[in-house]
Amino acid sequence: MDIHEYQAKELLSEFGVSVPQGGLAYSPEQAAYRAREIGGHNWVVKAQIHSGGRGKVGGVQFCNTEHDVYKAADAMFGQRLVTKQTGQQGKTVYRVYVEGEVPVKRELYLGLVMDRSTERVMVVASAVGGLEIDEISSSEPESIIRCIVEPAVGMQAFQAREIAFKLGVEAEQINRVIEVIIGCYRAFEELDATMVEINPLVITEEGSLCAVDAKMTFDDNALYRHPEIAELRDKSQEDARETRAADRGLNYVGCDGNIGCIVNGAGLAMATMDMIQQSGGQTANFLDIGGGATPERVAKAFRLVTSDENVTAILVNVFAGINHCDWVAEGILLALKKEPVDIPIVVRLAGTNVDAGRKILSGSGLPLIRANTLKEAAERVVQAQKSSIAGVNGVVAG
Amino acid sequence: MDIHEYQAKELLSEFGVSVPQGGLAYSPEQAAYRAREIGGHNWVVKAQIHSGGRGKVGGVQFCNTEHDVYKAADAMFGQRLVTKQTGQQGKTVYRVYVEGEVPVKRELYLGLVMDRSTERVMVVASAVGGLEIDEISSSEPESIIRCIVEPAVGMQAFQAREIAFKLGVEAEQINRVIEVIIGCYRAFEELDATMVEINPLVITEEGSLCAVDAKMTFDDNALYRHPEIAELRDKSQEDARETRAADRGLNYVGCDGNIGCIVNGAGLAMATMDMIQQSGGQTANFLDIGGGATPERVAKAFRLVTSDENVTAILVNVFAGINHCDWVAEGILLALKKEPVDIPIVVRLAGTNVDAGRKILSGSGLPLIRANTLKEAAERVVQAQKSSIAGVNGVVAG
Amino acid sequence: MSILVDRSTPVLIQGITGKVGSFHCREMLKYGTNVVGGVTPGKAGEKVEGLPVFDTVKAAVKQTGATASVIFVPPPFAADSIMEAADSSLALAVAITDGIPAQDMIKVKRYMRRYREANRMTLLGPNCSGIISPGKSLLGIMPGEIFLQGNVGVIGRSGTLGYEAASQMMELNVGISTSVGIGGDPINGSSFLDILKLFDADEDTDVVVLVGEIGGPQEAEAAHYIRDTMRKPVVAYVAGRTAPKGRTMGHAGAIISAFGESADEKVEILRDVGAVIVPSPSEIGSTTSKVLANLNTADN
Amino acid sequence: MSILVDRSTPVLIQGITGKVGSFHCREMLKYGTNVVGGVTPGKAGEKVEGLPVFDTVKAAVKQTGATASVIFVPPPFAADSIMEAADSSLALAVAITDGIPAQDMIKVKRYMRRYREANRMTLLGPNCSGIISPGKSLLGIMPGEIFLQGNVGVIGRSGTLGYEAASQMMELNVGISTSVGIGGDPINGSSFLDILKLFDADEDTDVVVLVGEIGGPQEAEAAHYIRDTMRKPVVAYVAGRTAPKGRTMGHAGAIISAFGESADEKVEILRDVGAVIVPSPSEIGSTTSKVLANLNTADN
Repeated sequence: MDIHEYQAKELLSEFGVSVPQGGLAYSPEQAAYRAREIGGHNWVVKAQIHSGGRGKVGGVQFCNTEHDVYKAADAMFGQRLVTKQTGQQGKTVYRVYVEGEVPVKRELYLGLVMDRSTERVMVVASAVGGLEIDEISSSEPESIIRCIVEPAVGMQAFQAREIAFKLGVEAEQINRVIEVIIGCYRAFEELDATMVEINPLVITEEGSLCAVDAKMTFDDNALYRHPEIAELRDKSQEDARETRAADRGLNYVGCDGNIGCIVNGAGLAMATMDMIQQSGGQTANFLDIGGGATPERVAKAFRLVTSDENVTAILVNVFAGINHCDWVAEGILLALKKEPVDIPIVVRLAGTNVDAGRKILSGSGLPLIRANTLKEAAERVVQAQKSSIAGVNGVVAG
Repeated sequence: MDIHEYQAKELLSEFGVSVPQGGLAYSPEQAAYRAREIGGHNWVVKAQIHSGGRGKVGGVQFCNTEHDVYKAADAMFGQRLVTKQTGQQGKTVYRVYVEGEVPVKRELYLGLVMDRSTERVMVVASAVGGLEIDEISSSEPESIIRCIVEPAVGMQAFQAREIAFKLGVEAEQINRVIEVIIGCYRAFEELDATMVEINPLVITEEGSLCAVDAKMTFDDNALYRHPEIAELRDKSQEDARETRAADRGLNYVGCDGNIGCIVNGAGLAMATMDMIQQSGGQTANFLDIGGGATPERVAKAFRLVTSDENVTAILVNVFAGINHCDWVAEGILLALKKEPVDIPIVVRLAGTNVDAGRKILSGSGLPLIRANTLKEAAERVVQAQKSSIAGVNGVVAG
Repeated sequence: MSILVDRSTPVLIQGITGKVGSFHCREMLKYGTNVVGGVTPGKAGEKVEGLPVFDTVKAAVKQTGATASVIFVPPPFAADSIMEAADSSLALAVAITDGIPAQDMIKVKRYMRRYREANRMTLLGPNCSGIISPGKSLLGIMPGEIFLQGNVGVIGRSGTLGYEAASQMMELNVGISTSVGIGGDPINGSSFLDILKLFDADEDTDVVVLVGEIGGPQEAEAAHYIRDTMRKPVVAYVAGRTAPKGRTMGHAGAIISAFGESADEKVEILRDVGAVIVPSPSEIGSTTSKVLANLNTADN
Repeated sequence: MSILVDRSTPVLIQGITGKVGSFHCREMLKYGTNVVGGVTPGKAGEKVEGLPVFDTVKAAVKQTGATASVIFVPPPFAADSIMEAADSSLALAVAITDGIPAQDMIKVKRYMRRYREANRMTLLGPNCSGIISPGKSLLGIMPGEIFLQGNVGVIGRSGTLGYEAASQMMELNVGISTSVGIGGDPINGSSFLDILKLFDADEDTDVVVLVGEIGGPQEAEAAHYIRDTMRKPVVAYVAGRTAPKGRTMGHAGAIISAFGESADEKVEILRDVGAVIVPSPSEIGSTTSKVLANLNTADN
C-alpha cells in the first residue's frame, strides 16, 4: 500500500527523522493559512499524489508570498498529474502539502527495500541525492552504497556508520546521518514497510539534517497488525477499477486493451493475457478471482470487468482446483441474469467438476462461446471481439 | 542484581503476567492498612528479603484478621532470616508485602535462565510447582520441561504452546499460560534479566492464572541501560562489606575465615584463596581490585579488608599487567599511613615494574613481610596469622 | 522415484480441523496420500476423517511418525506453524496459506537456518498449490486427476498455471514424476534452483519444465545452475510478457522491479543458458513432448 | 609455529585513540607486535604512535591489510565493534573490554554465525587479557616479559592467573608456544575446546596447560575432547576450590550454578579423561615441567 509524502514524514519523524515544518491543505485558502502558520518567506507547495516525479510536471512549486502559495495550490487542486510512474491516466490532486523551504547545502539519497535475492532488508544510499534512484544508478552507479541487514540482529550501528562515512558526510553530521539510517530501518521493520525512501535527505546550510521528500510503501499482508497504517489508504489515488476490485477481494490491474479477462490464479491470468496478445488481441485487464471463488465472487468479477467501457469481449478462463467449475458456471449465470451483457463471452473451463460446469452453461440458453483449451479460448475471444466491433454481436442479451 | 518479590511482580505485570492484589508495608500499622485496602478475610504477609526459602523460616504468614496481619508483620520487621540461600549471616527484614490469599487449584513452576552451554535463554517449567527448582529436579526430574529460545527470532508462540501442553494445563487456561510464558520472555529480554522465576504459578480455583511468587535477577553489566531497574537496588539486602566494595568499584565476596586477601584478577584471587587453604589457613574474603588499580583504589581495598573484624592477617598478591607494582606499593603505603593496621601484612608483587614496587615497600620502613612466589606468600601469611593470634605481632603500627 | 514425496510419505495436516484443512484432508486421502493425522492446538483427541488430531506437531510426529506436513493455518499464525514444523524434525512442509507478511517469512527463513543443512526441513510455499508425485501422493490443493505419471519434473510458482501445464502434458500423454509449486510470494521456502537440483539428482526425472513468472531473481539464479551444472534438458515458460511494469500482478511476488525481472529478460537469460523456451502458453505440453522425443531418439 | 598470531600478523587496534587503547598500542609495539593502524570513528587522518587512524574497520583493513584486531572500546559500544570486525574479513579479534551485557554477546555470537565457518572470525574474550605468542606477537594487555618462548600452549580465563602460570613456567625454563586468554564472561567468543583443538593441530605445541575456574560448562566440554580426540598431554588446574557456592567471584562467569561447575567436580572430570591435574596453584609450572620431561624421555 502507498501513502502520501506528508504521511510518510509524520511516521518517520516518530522514528527520529527530522522533517521540514509543514501543514496539509485541502483548499487554496487552507494552503495560504498553512504558509502563515509556518512563517518565513519561502515555502514549497507540493501536490500529494501517490507518485514520484511530481516536480517535473508542476506538482512542486516554490513560493515567496502567501498569495503565491494560494495560487500554486489553486492551480494544483483537481489537476491530473501524469508522471513516469502514474501511467497515462495520471493521479488527481486532492491534497497539497505546504512546507517551509529548506536551505540546501547537500542532497543525499537514502532508500530501504526488501531485497529478493538475499531475502533481507537492503539499505541503498548515494551521495548524489535529488535524482530518482534509477537515474542515479544509470548516471552515477559508483555512487551507490548498498548494505544488507542481518535479520537475526537487525541494523547495527557500525553498518549505519559505514554508510555515513562512505557518503562523505562531514564529522558534525555523522551522528545525525546514523540516527536517520537507524530510524528508517526501525520504521521499516516495526511498521512492515516494503520500501522507505528519503530523497533528498538534505544537509542544510546551517548543518542540520532534513528529510525533504519521503516515500513509504507497506506490505498489504501485514496491514492487519497496523490498523493505524491501514487507515492512511487514500482511494482517490487508486485506479477506480482496482479499488472496486480490492474492495471485493479480487486482484485487478487495469490495462488499455478491450478484451476483459476473468481468470483464477495470477500465473494463469498472466499466461492468458500473453495468449490473447499472441492471438492478436489486446487485454483490458489482469484479474485473478483467487482460490475460493464463490458464484457471488464470480458475479462480482463479471460486473467489474464489464464496468470498463473499453471492454468489447470477455474471456473467462478457469482451471478449477479449489474452485469447482460448476460454481464458476453458476457465477456466470448469476452475473448475466442480474446484469445482462451484450458483448461476446468466451468461456473455457477445466479441472474439478468440469463436466458439471459445462452442462450448466450449455443448459442455460445463454449464447456463450465455449472453448476447450487456452489457445482456443484466446483465439475465439479475439475473433469474437473483432466480429463484435464489426457489428456482428455474438451475444443476445438474456 | 537481585530485586524484591514485590518489585519483580510489578515489573512482570507490565508484561501481562497476572499477580495477586497486594501492597508494600514498612511498618505493622501499614501492613494492617494494606490488608484493609485489599479487602477480604485471607491475607499473606511476606517478608521482602533477597532470598528464596523464606516460608520455611517464618517469612511467609497466612492471616485471617487485620490484627493477625499486624502481628505477623510486627514479628517479621527487623528479624534476620537465615535461609539455605542467605548464608549464616541471614538477611534482615525491612519491608513486608501483604497480599490477598489466592485459592490454589494447581501450582506450576516457570523459570527462565541464561543457559551457558547453549549461550541462549532457556525456559524451564514443571507441573510440580511450589518446590524450589533443585528440589523438583531431584524429586521429580521427569517433570522438568526445557526449551531453548533461538535468539535470532526470540521466543515463538509454538514453543510456549508446547510448554503449556506439556504442563498438562486444561484447555481454558492454555492461552493464559502461553501469555505468561511469552510475557516472562519479553521481560527477560527487554530488561536484560539473567533469571526470571515464577514459583508457584498458580491456577486458581476460579480457573484464572496468578504469579503467587516471583523472582528476578539482572545483568549488572546492562544496568546502565535500565536506570529504572538500577534504582530498585536495596543495599539493606547486601553484605555490608560487599556493598562498600561495590560502591568503590571492587569485587568482594565475604567468607568466614580470618586472612584478608587483596588480589588483582578474579582467577588469581581464587587461586590465592585455594593456596591459603592448602597452606592451612582460612580466608576472610575474595577481593579482586581489578585492572586499573590506582593507589587510591588499593588503599580503599585495604580499608575494606581491615574493616572486617575477623581479619587477623592480610595477604596482598598482585601480578601486575595493566597495573604497575609501584602503584600498588604506593597504594599500600597510602592506606597504612592514613589508617595504621596492627596485624601482619604479607606482600607479594610480580610483573610490571616489580623492582620499583619492592623498592618502595622496602624503603618505607613498614614491617611488611615480603614474599616472592604465590606459595611463599600463602605460607607466610598463614604462619604470620598464627603467630599474630599467639600474641607475637609482626607489624608495629606506622 | 519422485522427489520429496512418495507413496509411503506419512503426512500431517496443520490446521486440520478448519474448513479448508478438513476439506483437503479428504481430497488428499481420496487421491491416496498417506495422511496420518493432523494438528490443531487445543483439539487433541478429536478425529477428522478418522484421523487423530494433536495439540502440537511434535506430539503428532511422535505418535504417527509423520515426515511431512501440509499447512492450512491462517496468515497471522502461519509463520509460527512453519517454525513449529521445522522444529519437529519433519523433512518437508508445504505451506498453502496465502497472505503471510514478508517480514514473518524473513523470520521463518532465519529460524530455519538454525538447523544444519542435513537436518533442515524443506519448505514449499507459502502461497502455493502444493506438490504431487502423480499416482503416489498429493500434498496440496491441486486436482489430482490432471496429472499423469511419468518422467517430467515440473516447477512453478502459480497453481493454476501449473494445472494448465499438467493438462497440456496429459493431453499429449506426457507424464510427470513430481510437480512442485514453490508459491507466489516474494520470500518463499524453496526456490526454482533448490528444486531444480533435486530433479537433476532424481533418476526418474528425464526433463524438467520450469514455469516462471515476471518478478524476482529466482529464474536468473536457476539459469546459472542450468548453464554450469544441470545435466538434464530444461523446458522453460515465463508468464507475464504483457504485464505492465511496476505493478503487482496478483501474487505479491509478481512485480517487476529490477533488471532481469521482466518476462522477456528472463526468457532471454534462460535461452542463453540452453533452456528450450516455450513460445506460447499453449505450447508447454507440445514443447515438452518434443524435447522428450528428442531425448529418446538420442538414447537409441 | 604458534596459534592464531605470529610475528607477521598485521594488527589493528579498535579504540586506538582512547587512553587505554593508545597506552597498549605503545606496549604492543614495544613488544614487537606488527601493529599497522587503528580505528576510531570520526578520527580518520589522525596518528597514534605514527600509525594511521581510520573511521571504519573496513577502511583500515583495505589500507593496511590487517588480519587481526584488538578491541578497547567501552562496553556500551563494544558489541557493535566486534560485529564490525567480524564483518570486515578479519581472521581474529581480541576483545579486552570488560562489562559487556550478556545479551549483547548472545547477539554478537548469533551475528557471527552468519558467516560460514571457514570465513568466520575467531573471537577471543571479551573481558580477557589477550593472546601472546612469546617472542613473536602480543595482542592484549599482558606483561610480555614473563612469557618465555617454547612448546607449551596455555589457555585460561583469567589474565593474572595466566601471568602466574607463565612466570612459574619461566622460573623453570618452560617456554610457551602461545598463551590464550579466553576471558571471564559467561558468554565468550572462543571456548577452552575451540582453543584446545588449535593447539592439538599446532606442530610447535607439545603440551597444553588448561587453567580453568569454577562456573560454566566449558571445562567439561573440553574434557570430552581430551578423552575422545586430543593427541597431546593436557595439564589442568582449576581455581576456586574454596569459593563459596552460588556467588559470583569477580568474573561474571565464575559462578557455580549447575552440577559439574564446581572446581572439585571439574578437577574430577578432567582427571577422569586423563589430564594431569595440578595439585596446587603454586605447582602449575612444576607439573608442566614434569609432563614435558616425561614426553622428552618417551621420545628418546
